[in-house]
Amino acid sequence: MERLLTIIFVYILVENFVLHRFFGICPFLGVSRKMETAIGMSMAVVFVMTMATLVTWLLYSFVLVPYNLEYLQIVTFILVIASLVQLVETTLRKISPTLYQGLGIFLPLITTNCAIMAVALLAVREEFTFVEAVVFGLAASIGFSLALVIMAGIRERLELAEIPDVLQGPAVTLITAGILSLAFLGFGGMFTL
Amino acid sequence: MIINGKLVVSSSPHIRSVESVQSVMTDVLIALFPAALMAVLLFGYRALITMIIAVLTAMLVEAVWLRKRDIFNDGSAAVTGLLLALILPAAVPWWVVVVGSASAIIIGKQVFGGIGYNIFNPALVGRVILVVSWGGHMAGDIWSTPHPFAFGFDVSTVTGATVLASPEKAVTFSLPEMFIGTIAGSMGETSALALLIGGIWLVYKGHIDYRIPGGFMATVFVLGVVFGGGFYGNHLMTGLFHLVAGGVMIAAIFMATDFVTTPVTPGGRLIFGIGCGLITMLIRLWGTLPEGVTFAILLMNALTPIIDNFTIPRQFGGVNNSA
Amino acid sequence: MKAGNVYLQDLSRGIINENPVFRLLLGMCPVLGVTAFFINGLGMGIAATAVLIASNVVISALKNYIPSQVRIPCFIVVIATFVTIIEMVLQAFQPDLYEALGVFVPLIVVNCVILGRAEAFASKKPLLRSLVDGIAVGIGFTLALGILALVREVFGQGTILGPDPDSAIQLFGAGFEPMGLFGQPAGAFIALGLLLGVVNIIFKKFNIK
Amino acid sequence: MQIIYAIIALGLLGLLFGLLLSMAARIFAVKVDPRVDRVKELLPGANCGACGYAGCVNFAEAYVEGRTSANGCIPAGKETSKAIAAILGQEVTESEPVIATVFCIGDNTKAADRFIYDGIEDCAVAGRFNDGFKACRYGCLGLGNCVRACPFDAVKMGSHGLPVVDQEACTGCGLCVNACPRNLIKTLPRSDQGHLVLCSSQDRGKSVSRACSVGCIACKACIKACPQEAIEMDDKLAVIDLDKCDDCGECVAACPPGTIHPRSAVPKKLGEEKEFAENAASAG
Amino acid sequence: MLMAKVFFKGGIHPEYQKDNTSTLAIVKMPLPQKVVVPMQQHIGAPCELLAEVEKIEKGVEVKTGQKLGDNKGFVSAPVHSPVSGKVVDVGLYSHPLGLKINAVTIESDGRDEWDDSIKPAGDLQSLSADDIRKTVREAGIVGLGGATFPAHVKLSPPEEKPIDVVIINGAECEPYLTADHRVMLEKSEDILFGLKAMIKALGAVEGIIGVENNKPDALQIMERLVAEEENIRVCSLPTKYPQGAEKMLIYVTTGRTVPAGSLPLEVGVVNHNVGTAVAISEAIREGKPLIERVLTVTGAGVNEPANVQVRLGTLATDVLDFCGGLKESTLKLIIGGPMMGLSQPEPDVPVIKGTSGILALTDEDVYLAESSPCIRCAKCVSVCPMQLMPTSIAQAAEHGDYKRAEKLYAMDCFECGCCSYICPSKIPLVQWIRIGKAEIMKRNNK
Repeated sequence: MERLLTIIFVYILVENFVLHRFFGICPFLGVSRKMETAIGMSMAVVFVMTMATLVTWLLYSFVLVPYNLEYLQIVTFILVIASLVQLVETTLRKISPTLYQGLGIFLPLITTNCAIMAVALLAVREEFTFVEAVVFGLAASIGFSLALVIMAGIRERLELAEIPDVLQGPAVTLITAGILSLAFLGFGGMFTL
Repeated sequence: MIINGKLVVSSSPHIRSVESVQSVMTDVLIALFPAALMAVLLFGYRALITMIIAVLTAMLVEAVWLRKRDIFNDGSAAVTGLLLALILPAAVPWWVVVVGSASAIIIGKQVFGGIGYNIFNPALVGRVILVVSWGGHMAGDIWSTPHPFAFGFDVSTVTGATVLASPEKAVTFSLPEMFIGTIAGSMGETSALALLIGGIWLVYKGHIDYRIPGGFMATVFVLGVVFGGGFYGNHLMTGLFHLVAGGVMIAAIFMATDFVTTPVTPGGRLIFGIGCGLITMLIRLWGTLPEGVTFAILLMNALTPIIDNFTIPRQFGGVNNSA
Repeated sequence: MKAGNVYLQDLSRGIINENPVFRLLLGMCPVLGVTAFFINGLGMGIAATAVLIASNVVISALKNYIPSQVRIPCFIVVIATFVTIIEMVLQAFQPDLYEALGVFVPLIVVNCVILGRAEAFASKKPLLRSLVDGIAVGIGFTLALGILALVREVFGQGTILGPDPDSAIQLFGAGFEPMGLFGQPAGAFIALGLLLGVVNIIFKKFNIK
Repeated sequence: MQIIYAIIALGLLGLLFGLLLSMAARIFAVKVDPRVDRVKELLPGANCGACGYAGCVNFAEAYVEGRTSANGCIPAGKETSKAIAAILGQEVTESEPVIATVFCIGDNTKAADRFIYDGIEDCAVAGRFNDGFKACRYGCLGLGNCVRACPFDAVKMGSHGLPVVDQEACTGCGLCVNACPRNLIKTLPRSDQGHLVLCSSQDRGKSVSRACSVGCIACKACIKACPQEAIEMDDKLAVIDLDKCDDCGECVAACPPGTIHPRSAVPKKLGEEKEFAENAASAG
Repeated sequence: MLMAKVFFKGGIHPEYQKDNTSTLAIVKMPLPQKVVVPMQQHIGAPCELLAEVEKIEKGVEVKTGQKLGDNKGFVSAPVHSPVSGKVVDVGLYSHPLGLKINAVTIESDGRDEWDDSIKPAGDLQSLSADDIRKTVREAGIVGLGGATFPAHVKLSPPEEKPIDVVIINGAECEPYLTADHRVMLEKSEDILFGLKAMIKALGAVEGIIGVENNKPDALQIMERLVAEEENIRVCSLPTKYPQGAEKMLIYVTTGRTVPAGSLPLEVGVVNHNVGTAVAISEAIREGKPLIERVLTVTGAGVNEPANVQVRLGTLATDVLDFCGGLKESTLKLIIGGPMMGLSQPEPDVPVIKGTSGILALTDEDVYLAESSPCIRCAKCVSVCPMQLMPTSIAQAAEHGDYKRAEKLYAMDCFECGCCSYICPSKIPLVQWIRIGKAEIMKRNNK
């Protein structure tokens, strides 16, 4: 139990996927413009990421390892993730068209959101147990969402700012992320696996 | 009726208070004067030089960036520079001060469009950049040990650990000593007395809201009493210890109250103060770093837009049906 | 001559006008993740370029045989295959680099630059142009990684060609105290942000759109 | 064996996902008109709003649903309009390229102010204070609503307090026309042909000349001078019919305040307004 | 004497600048040669010219107190001729609101002959509530504090909303102005009579006269006067702007909070300005319609500041001439107080019912600096008496996000000006909020 809690805190605060590990930067830059879409994206990512870890872990442990097919890891993982994303996309389009519109092209981009691929790969590399892997997926996605939502709040305020021309958009967002990353350093060493 | 010039037409009100951004910043500088004075008295001429370098660098960098001749301008750069100097150890090399001050102004402020638009407290951005860049000059055993009232003493030869680094050692300092400031630490943070005087001035002038420093200090005190471990005589004293040791005072009075980077709603300010206190104590008690105020405030700065949005006050006579 | 023009255009577009990192802001994760040292950045760039060229060529060659409904999964399988190969090659011949790049090597598979080129270019254009496009975008990507990595290593470590002490060259004598910020994740963000600003200034100056 | 396992594993996976996805696609099917996407791809993507819709996507939807016509997107230009029209199989009604022109030359050297306005820099807001600070209640206030409205940076505030339209950058979208609270900007066919009465004042001649040295005083001298009979009075303002005008220049010589100018003389980009103002001053 | 039980949040302490005129007794200005009577001097439906006046147009003779215009609408008040003389023009004329409004220009014959219809309404005992309301309406009385809401409307609450308290507003919290102060000193009996008439018309239980404690002499006089009255009390208010704002005044004197978006009658309160009370008293006791008022002419730009009683319709030019004229350093001419008054491009505007002062500011008092970006000091938030977030509303309005402005309760702003006053960045917050309000109103009406 303590180890699970540690995993949660470590991957939300210390080893934050966006701010410390650089996974999922594209959607982080793309959909953090508005709070509403950031929250929508966050929910999609939390769902997809947890599911992805679950499925890929099972697949790896019960299919790839027994048959010595570890070298198929990348191919299978990406296929699982791509299908999952497609599933979420078709569902969302029907259930909430407004949310679908807001997320726009970024839903297909979840496929290429390396955070999701990374969480699947890392769960295997870190040799997590099944439960740990799922918790890890959840924590990592929450960490991603936290960074995304904070950034969305900040960017809504930056909309009103008179940012120098050449720094507008991604440049200032990256610098903000940098300072945010510095701020998160405060949690360094607070929890260790 | 003969009127030579034309009349001015504008929207009401037609009178304005004499207060301006410049006058507010000047007031903050005045409020920082006791702390700066104590820094010089305690840490000697190095403290003065560090402050001058930091302030000048900040003002010059901002003037160059804005292409303005008037280097004092609205005074905000000078405030940032002085604040940064006060949270540096007195023995820090001059070039560290220059880099820190320039980063504070550029990365902490001008990148976002200058005064009014920055998300993070510029002085703290400057400091945290220095901490990760040259940790050796900024932390651990480099905290300067003061030689009270020995102006001309070279502080760089004598350094000691901040009391927060080893609480066991801290017991050798009495609370009055900590209150006056004759302990190791950053040059402007050790004297709670001087900082409080500045704080009272700012409250008197109406520039800071008691909710932020109040919430901050109260949270630190309460958490210090409850979780501090009571190493400092008793639990109550431990709470007080956490208040006067390290950077809580300067952070609560001068850093967390920076207008631009903190919430504008009354409720939001209270939440902000409490949040700062919470994260500070989290880092102090369970983290690996000895001090957490810098990170605490930066994190709360990041949350400020969200806090602001969730704490919009009801209007006078407003009915309680949340819109 | 006309045909040559098209290739030249493809080349300059991939490297400059539509530089994947500086202009399109695609594939940012490895850009930030592996650029603490110049060698790593360069290695990552080359690995990605190799996958990009190979996948561009194969997809362009197969474009008429892939049904459009399942084209994305097919592209992904192609890319994933090449990434697996690259990973094995690196592991075998450049174990240090492989170690340094870590999980970012398999993550090439989800790099939006590669899938983006496959979808937007290779699946529509002839083989030769796809090859040129792959080379151009690859160079553009590697260039961006290299510049950022150079900046970060010079300021953050004071060396060039590190971290291996045999190859590392100390740039500024022993007295130099490197700015640790640039070695940190935060430094990567800030350095790239400022670099983007500089690139924007340059583009504005030369009126490149 | 290895290879067979690999093929079986991948094949099974593919089958499984294929089934899942096709099921989902059927359950959650949403009909999207593919033509919307095709229109969207053709549009310039500036989201300028000149078409009256929130953004390019919304225009595309509206167009496909038949609520607007193909040349509704002004920045797109003729080529694109044709391509868009082709999607629905429609012919484009040729729309002439137009350009924005400011019908006021009462800059701050020629038109008087009644009082000093102190407040928000916005023409509509300032205009509500006692009919605006300019002595002429039809004249340009120069606070730049048109400048802010232009998505193409084609309207800039000149050195004498009047906006200047950059003819190269102007797409004729007409956003500045709507932004001007005093209706001083009109779109005209792109050409240098013809003369214009560069004033919009409907005040009586006396009060016009008191307020502005270059305002139309409704003296009708130009009407008498025009050999083409191209000029008519619109209430208290002379208006030249561009179709009839043959650029003879008689009206320019006849106009006492110097309100009439050939279109070729109108400043074409920022910087040219100074020379124009000097010439206009010497003419008046 | 009652003391304020509670304090309202926010508010400011500007320099009051009242010493110049607070000790000067009201002087009656001689009849002007010309008056301009706009047909709209109140909130509500504008008056239409009466048939007989219109018929004669230019050249018709009118008597003092003769009705010139009226409107059948309930929320409206008639206007009367302030002098006797000849109508010389009927048409658009400059109005303090900054618009041109239909007005009757009358040349005074200097005889000041009163119309035959002017006669006392009778004593209070014999008058019914309806009689009082009718008298008040016919006299064209509106709120003289500046809001100019027709007084008879406030005296006619709907049946289901009984009124138990009438508050007389003697706060006069606007800096510079001292007219109400002088009225309280010199016409205190009229105020008391007017208050009694209002209590009777409303069937109220209690009357409260609220006066800011920077006017101790007025407090003393009023207190002495009501000593014998059982149901009328004087309340001493802390000196703070905007103490005289309706909702603040009610809160401080009675502790009742008027719900947002509602009128005071929602909590059983009606309040009137001291000047209104005097006008009601004069209408009942003498039958005199509202044709003159007391106003303060002051500011560094005025040569001889004074409290003057002038006929309505007198041009500000003439009033200023009477007060020694304007100094050349005058930069701003304001009708009303400095916080909520309207600045004028020229002094050629008539005094109307709501004109509580004419203020001439010189370059020393006029602040003409450009605004700088908001530094989020939140001083505007802490001074807003309505507890709004002015900076956020202004920002939303500036960026055209009127939905957000409405969510931030922009419509509850009554434009007291505290936020703009205090702002160190000198942002025209009130102006932005006003734009936001206008836009929200436009959208909601659609």
